[in-house]
Amino acid sequence: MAEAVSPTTSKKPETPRIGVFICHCGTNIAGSIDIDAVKEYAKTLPNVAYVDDYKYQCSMPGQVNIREQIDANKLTGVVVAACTPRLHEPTFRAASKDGGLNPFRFEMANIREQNSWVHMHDREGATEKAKDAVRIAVAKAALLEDLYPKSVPVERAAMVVGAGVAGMQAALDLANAGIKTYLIEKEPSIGGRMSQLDKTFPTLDCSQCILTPKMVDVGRAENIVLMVNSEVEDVEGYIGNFDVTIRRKATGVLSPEEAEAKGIVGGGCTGCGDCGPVCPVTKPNEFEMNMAPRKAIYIYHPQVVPLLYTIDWDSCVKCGLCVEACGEKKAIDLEMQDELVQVKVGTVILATGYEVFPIENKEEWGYKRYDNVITSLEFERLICASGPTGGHLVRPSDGETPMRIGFVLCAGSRDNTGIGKPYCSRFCCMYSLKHAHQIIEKIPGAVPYIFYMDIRSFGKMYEEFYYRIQDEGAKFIRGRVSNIQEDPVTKNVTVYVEDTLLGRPMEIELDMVVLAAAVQPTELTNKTRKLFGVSCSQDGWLLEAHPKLNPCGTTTAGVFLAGACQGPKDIPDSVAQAEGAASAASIPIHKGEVELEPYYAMCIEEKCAGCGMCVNLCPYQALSLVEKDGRTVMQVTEAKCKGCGTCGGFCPGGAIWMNHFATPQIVAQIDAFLLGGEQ
Amino acid sequence: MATKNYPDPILNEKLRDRYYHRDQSNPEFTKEIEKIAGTMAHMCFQCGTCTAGCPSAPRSSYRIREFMRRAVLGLEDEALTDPDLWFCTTCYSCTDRCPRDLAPTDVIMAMRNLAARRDIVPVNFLKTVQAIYSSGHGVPNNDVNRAAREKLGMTRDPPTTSMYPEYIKGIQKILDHYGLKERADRIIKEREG
Amino acid sequence: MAENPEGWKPKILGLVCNWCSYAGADLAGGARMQYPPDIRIVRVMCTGRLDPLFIMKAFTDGADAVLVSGCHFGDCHYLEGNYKAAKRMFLVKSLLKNIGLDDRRLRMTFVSASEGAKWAKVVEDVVNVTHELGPSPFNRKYGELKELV
Amino acid sequence: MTEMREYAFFLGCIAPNRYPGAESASIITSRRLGIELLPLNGASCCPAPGAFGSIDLNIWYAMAARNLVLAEQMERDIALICNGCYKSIYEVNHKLKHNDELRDGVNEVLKEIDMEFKGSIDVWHLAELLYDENIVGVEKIRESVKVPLTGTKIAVHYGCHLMKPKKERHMGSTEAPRWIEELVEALGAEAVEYRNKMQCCGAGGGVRGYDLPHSLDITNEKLQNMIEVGADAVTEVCPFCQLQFDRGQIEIEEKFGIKYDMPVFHYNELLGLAQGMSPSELGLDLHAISTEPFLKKVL
Repeated sequence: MAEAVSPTTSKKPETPRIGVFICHCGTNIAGSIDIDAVKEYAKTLPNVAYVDDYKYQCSMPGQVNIREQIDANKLTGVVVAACTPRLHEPTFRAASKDGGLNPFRFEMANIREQNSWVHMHDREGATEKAKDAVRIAVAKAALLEDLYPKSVPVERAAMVVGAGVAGMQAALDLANAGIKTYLIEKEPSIGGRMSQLDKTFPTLDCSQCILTPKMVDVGRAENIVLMVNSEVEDVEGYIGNFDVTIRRKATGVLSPEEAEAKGIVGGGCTGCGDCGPVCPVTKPNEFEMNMAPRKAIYIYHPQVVPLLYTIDWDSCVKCGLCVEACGEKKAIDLEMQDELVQVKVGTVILATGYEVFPIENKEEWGYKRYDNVITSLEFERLICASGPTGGHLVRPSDGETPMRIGFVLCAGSRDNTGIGKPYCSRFCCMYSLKHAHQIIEKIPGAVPYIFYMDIRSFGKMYEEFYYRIQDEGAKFIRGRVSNIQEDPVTKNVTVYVEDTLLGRPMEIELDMVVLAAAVQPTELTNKTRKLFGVSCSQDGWLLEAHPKLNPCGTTTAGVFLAGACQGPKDIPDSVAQAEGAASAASIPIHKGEVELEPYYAMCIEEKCAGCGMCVNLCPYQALSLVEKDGRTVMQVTEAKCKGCGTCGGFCPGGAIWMNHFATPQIVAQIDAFLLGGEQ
Repeated sequence: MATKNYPDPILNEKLRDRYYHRDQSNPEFTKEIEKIAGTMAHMCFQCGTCTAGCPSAPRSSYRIREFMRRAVLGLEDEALTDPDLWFCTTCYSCTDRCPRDLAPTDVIMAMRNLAARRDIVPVNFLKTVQAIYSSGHGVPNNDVNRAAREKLGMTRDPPTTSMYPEYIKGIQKILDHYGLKERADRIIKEREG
Repeated sequence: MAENPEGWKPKILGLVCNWCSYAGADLAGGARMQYPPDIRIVRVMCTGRLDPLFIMKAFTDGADAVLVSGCHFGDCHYLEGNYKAAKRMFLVKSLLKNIGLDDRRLRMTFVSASEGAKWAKVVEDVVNVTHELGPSPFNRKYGELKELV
Repeated sequence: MTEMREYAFFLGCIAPNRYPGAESASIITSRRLGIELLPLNGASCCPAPGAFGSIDLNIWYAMAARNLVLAEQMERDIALICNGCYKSIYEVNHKLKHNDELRDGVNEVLKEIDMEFKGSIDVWHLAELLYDENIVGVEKIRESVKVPLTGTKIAVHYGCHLMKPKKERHMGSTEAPRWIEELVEALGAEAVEYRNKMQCCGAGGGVRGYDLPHSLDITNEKLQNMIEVGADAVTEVCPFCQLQFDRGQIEIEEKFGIKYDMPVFHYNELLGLAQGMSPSELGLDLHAISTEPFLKKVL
C-alpha cells in the first residue's frame, strides 16, 4: 500500500495527542453500552492523551470541557463517541475550534444510531463494537490535518421549480427579500392545483379569490423572472453557483416583450382572445379535468398568469387562421422552436407538487367504467362557479342534479396491496368534509354520505369543521367501500360498505360517487430531483435533510423543498413550508458567501505519472493534465471538485490525496479495526 | 372471567359477565392462525371492506371482520365455537380487496382447521370424506348417470377411481395416515347415533 | 454454524457512502431496528472513493467479510460514483476468487437514505452468510492460513 | 389441422358423474381446436377444497398431490373444466412447487403409496387454454362455429376459484373481466353485463351442504340480476356452479316458491352446440332445467 504524505504538510507531523470524549446521551447510549469499559479501553489506545465521559457531551458544559481539555492536554485531535456525525459533527467541530484546534482535527465515533439503538439487547456486543468504533476514530484522528474551508461567493439569485401555491409563495418571499428569483413552471399558467379548487377548508373562502391576487403579484413582481411552459433540462455547479439550463417550450405565441425584441413594435399577445374562436381544432381542457373543451390555441381560464395564449402542437394543424385573426399584433409564430436558457443561481427551491394517482387501477370502484364515479378534483371543477358547468353540480351520465352523493375516503390511500399507496394522503378527509358542506349548501335536500375509516381532522379549526359538517346533516358511515355497482339502466351507483360500528353490511344506491383518490408526486418530480441530486423516500416523495430539524433542506447544499413534493400537504402547510424554504434559501444569498467543506482532491505530483486516467473519471471535469517543470501531471480545479474521491479511488499510483479521506487515513481505520484490537 | 354463582340459572345466564377480560385472549391462537393461513392476520385494521363485499354477510349474522378481530385479539373459543364460521363460501372477494393485503378467507380456513381439531365440524363435510374414502369421489357415480353416459357413447364409468377402483387403496392409505376416516365415522355417529 | 471455531465472531468491515447508506443506517437506528453487532463502519463521502486495495487490505488484515454500500444507481450524490464502485467490486471479486477466497465474502449493496429497514436486513444477511462461510482463511486468530499473513 | 397439444384431462366429480355431457363436449370440441384431452386414469376427487381444506389443509395437499403425480407419471400438463378442481389442483401444485417444507411433508405421506411429487407439470383450466391465442384463441373458435348462437343473450358466471385470489392467479381483472364474454361472443351470442357479475354462486366453502337455503339465497340473487338484463341462459366453466344454478333452480322453487326456467350451460356445452353437436350428443336432456326455450332460439 503506497504510503502517501500530504502535499500540504511539509514538516513532519507531530506525535499525535488525542482526546476521547464518550457521551452517555442520557440512557440512549449508556443504557446499552458499558461506558466505563469503553472509557478504560480508550485509555489503552496508542496516541490517546486524555479520556473523559459525560452525560450529554453536546450540552454546553460538555462542549466547554472539550475546549478546556484541548488546552490542558495539548491535544492534537479530538474524538467524540456519541451520536451520528450527521447530527453533531458541526457542534463538536465548533467546540474543537474554540479550543484552538483546527475543526478538521475532529473525528466522531457513531455509537448511538449505529450501535446502542440497534443492539439494545446485546450489551456485550454493543460495548465491543463501541470500543472498536473509538479505536477506528482515534486511528483516523491521529492522521487528521489542518484544513481550511474554501469560501465561495454566492450568486445573488434563486430559482423556484414549480409555481403552485408553495412555489409562488417561496418566489414572492425571495423576491420581497430583494433576491432575483427565477420561477419555473411546466404548465402554461402559474397557480397549480390550488387554482383548480373551488373553496378551501376550513374557512370556506374561495380558492381563486385568495389565489389570483398572489398570481398577479407574481406576474408583476420586479424580482421574479417567470418562465412558464418551461422545464429544468440540466444542472451543474454547487451551492452558491448552480448553472441551470431551462428548456422553454415553444408556445407559438410571442409576449409583448418578445415581440418588441423581434422589432415588432406594439405587438405580441395581449390575451385578447381573437385567435381562439377561429381555431378549427377542439380538444379537452386539462385544467377542467377534460370536462370542457379548448382550442388548439388556448388559455386554461381567464385568470391565467401570464395572460398569453399557447399552441398545443400535438393538435395544431397549422391552418394559419389564428395568425390572420391576430393580425397586426403578429403575436403568433407557427414555426417557433424550443429554446434553452442558461441561468446562474445561488440556491434552489423545489416545489413540484402532487397529482392524483390512477384510481382506475382500483377496479372495484369502477372509475372510468361507471359514468357517475368521479374523482375529487373533477368534483372541484363541477362545483366551481368558473368551472365547465358554471358551478351547477351535475352527474356526467345525464346532466341531472345528484341528490344522494357518496364520498369514498382513503380511495387508494392507506393501501398495502401494491396498487394503491401505503401512506395517508392527508388532506382528503378535510376536503371531503368541505365537499359535503358544498352540496348541502348548493343543492337543497341533497344528502352527502361520507364513507371513512378514520376522520383525520388534525389542523387548526379542523375538528370544529368536522363538528359543523356533521351538524349540517352529512351522513358519516364508518367503513371502507368494498365495491361499487352501476345500474345499467339508471346509471345510479350502488355502494357496498359495512357500517363497522353497527356491524351491518350496507347497500346504498346513490346518484353519484366521489373518490377521494390518493395523491403521488408529479410525473416530472423524479427527473427533476435527480438533476439536483436530491433523494426520495420509497414512495417517491422528496427526502428532507432531517424529518424534524431540517424539513425544508435536502442533502444537496443549497437545494430546498416546499409544498407537497416533500409529502402530501394541505394549503396552510404548503405555504408555511414555502416560507421556511424561502428563508432558508435566502440565508446563503444574504451572507454573500458559503464555506465549502475542503474535501477536494490534490495531486501528489512526485507520484503522478500523468497517465490521465483520472481526468475522464471525474464527473465534474475538475481534473486536467498540465505541464510542470518538464513533466505532465494532473491538476485539480478546486472550485469544481466536490470531493467524491472517485479519482482517488482509482489512481494506480496512489498519487491523489483526498482531503479528510486520504488513503493513509482510511487504511489506518481499516488496520485499526482488524489489526488494532485484541485478535 | 368472573363467574356469578347465583342460585337461579336463568338469572345467571341473563346477567352473564359481558366484560372482555385479558385472560380470554390467547396470543398463541393468533400465531397458530398466521402459521396455517400464511397471512399477517394481526395487521387487520377493521375497515370492513371484507364484510361489505361478502356474499354471506347480507343474509346471515356472519361478519368476517369480526372473525378477523377475534384473530387479532386471540379470542379462540369465541371464534371456533361460532356456527357462523361455516358460512364462508371461500369466494376470496375479501382477499382480493383487503387494503392491508391480508387474506381473510385463509384466516377462516385456518380457524376451521383449528375448530376441526376440536371435532367442531359440520356433518356434511365429514360425509364428503366418507364418500371419497369408499369411492374416491365426493360426488360418486350412480346407475342413472351410468345409463346416461352410455347413451352419450361414453364408458359407463369415467376413467377415474370409478373405472379403476384399485387406486382407491392409495386414497384410503392417505386418509388413514391422518386417521380422518375413523374421526369422521366417530363424530357422525356421535351426532346422528 | 456448529462447525465454526469456539469464540469466533465475524469481523465484518462496512465501507459506506455518507449520503445514502450511512444515512440509511442512521435511520435504522432512529427506528430502533435491531440487527447483529458484528459490523464496523468506515464512512467515505462516496463509494467511488473506494480503492480496490482498501478491500484487499481488509482481507489480508483478516476481515471475514466486507460490505460495500452506496446509493441506488441514478441516485448517487456525485452522479456516478456508485457505478464506478460497482465496476471495481466486480474486479475485486474476481481477484478474491483467484486467491482462493469465496467471493461471497465481499458484498456490494445499494441502500438509500430512506431504507433503514433494508440496511438492517442487508447487515443481517451479510452476517448470516459470513457465519455460513466461517472465518476467513486469513483471519488472524481463526483462519487456517493465519501463519501466512 | 395444426399439431395436437396433449393434456391429461382431470375430470373431478360433478362433470363425469352429473353432467357427462360437459365431459364429452369438452373432449370433442377441444379435439376440433387442436387439443387432445387424454384420460387421467385413477384420478379421484380433487379433493373438494371447501370440505377438505376446512378440515385439514394438509390432507387436502396430500390428496391433490396424488392426482398431480398421476399426471406427472403421464408426463402431461393437466387440463380441467371445474373451478373447484382448479383451486385444488392448480393451487396445490403451485404451493408444493414453491414451498419445500410443504413438499417434503406431502412426500412423506405419498411415500406410503410409492409416489413422489416432483413438480414437473403445470395445471390449466380448459377455458384459459381456449382463450390463449398461442393455444387456441377466440379467432380459431369463431372459425369452428357451424351454428352461430345469434340472437341469444347469455349471462357469464365466472365463478370464484378460477381467478381469485388475484395475487395467486394470472388472469388479470377479478372485478370486471371480459375474456369469457369474448369466448361467448365468438359463438355468435351476445354476452350481457349484469349487476354483481363476479359474485359467488353460493355453493362454495361447504355452504351448500351446511345450509342449503343460505347458499340458494345467494344463487337466487344472481339469477334475479341476470333476469333483470334479459338473459336467455347462464354459462359457466365450473360444473359445481352449474349444479348450483341448474339443480338450484329446482330447489329454489321448492324452498322459495320462485320459478325461473333459466337454462344453464357449461361453456363447452355451448361450444358444442355452436360447433353443430346435437342436444342429445351433449346430454342437455340431463339438465334439471330444460334447455328447450334456448335451443328453439338457435336451432
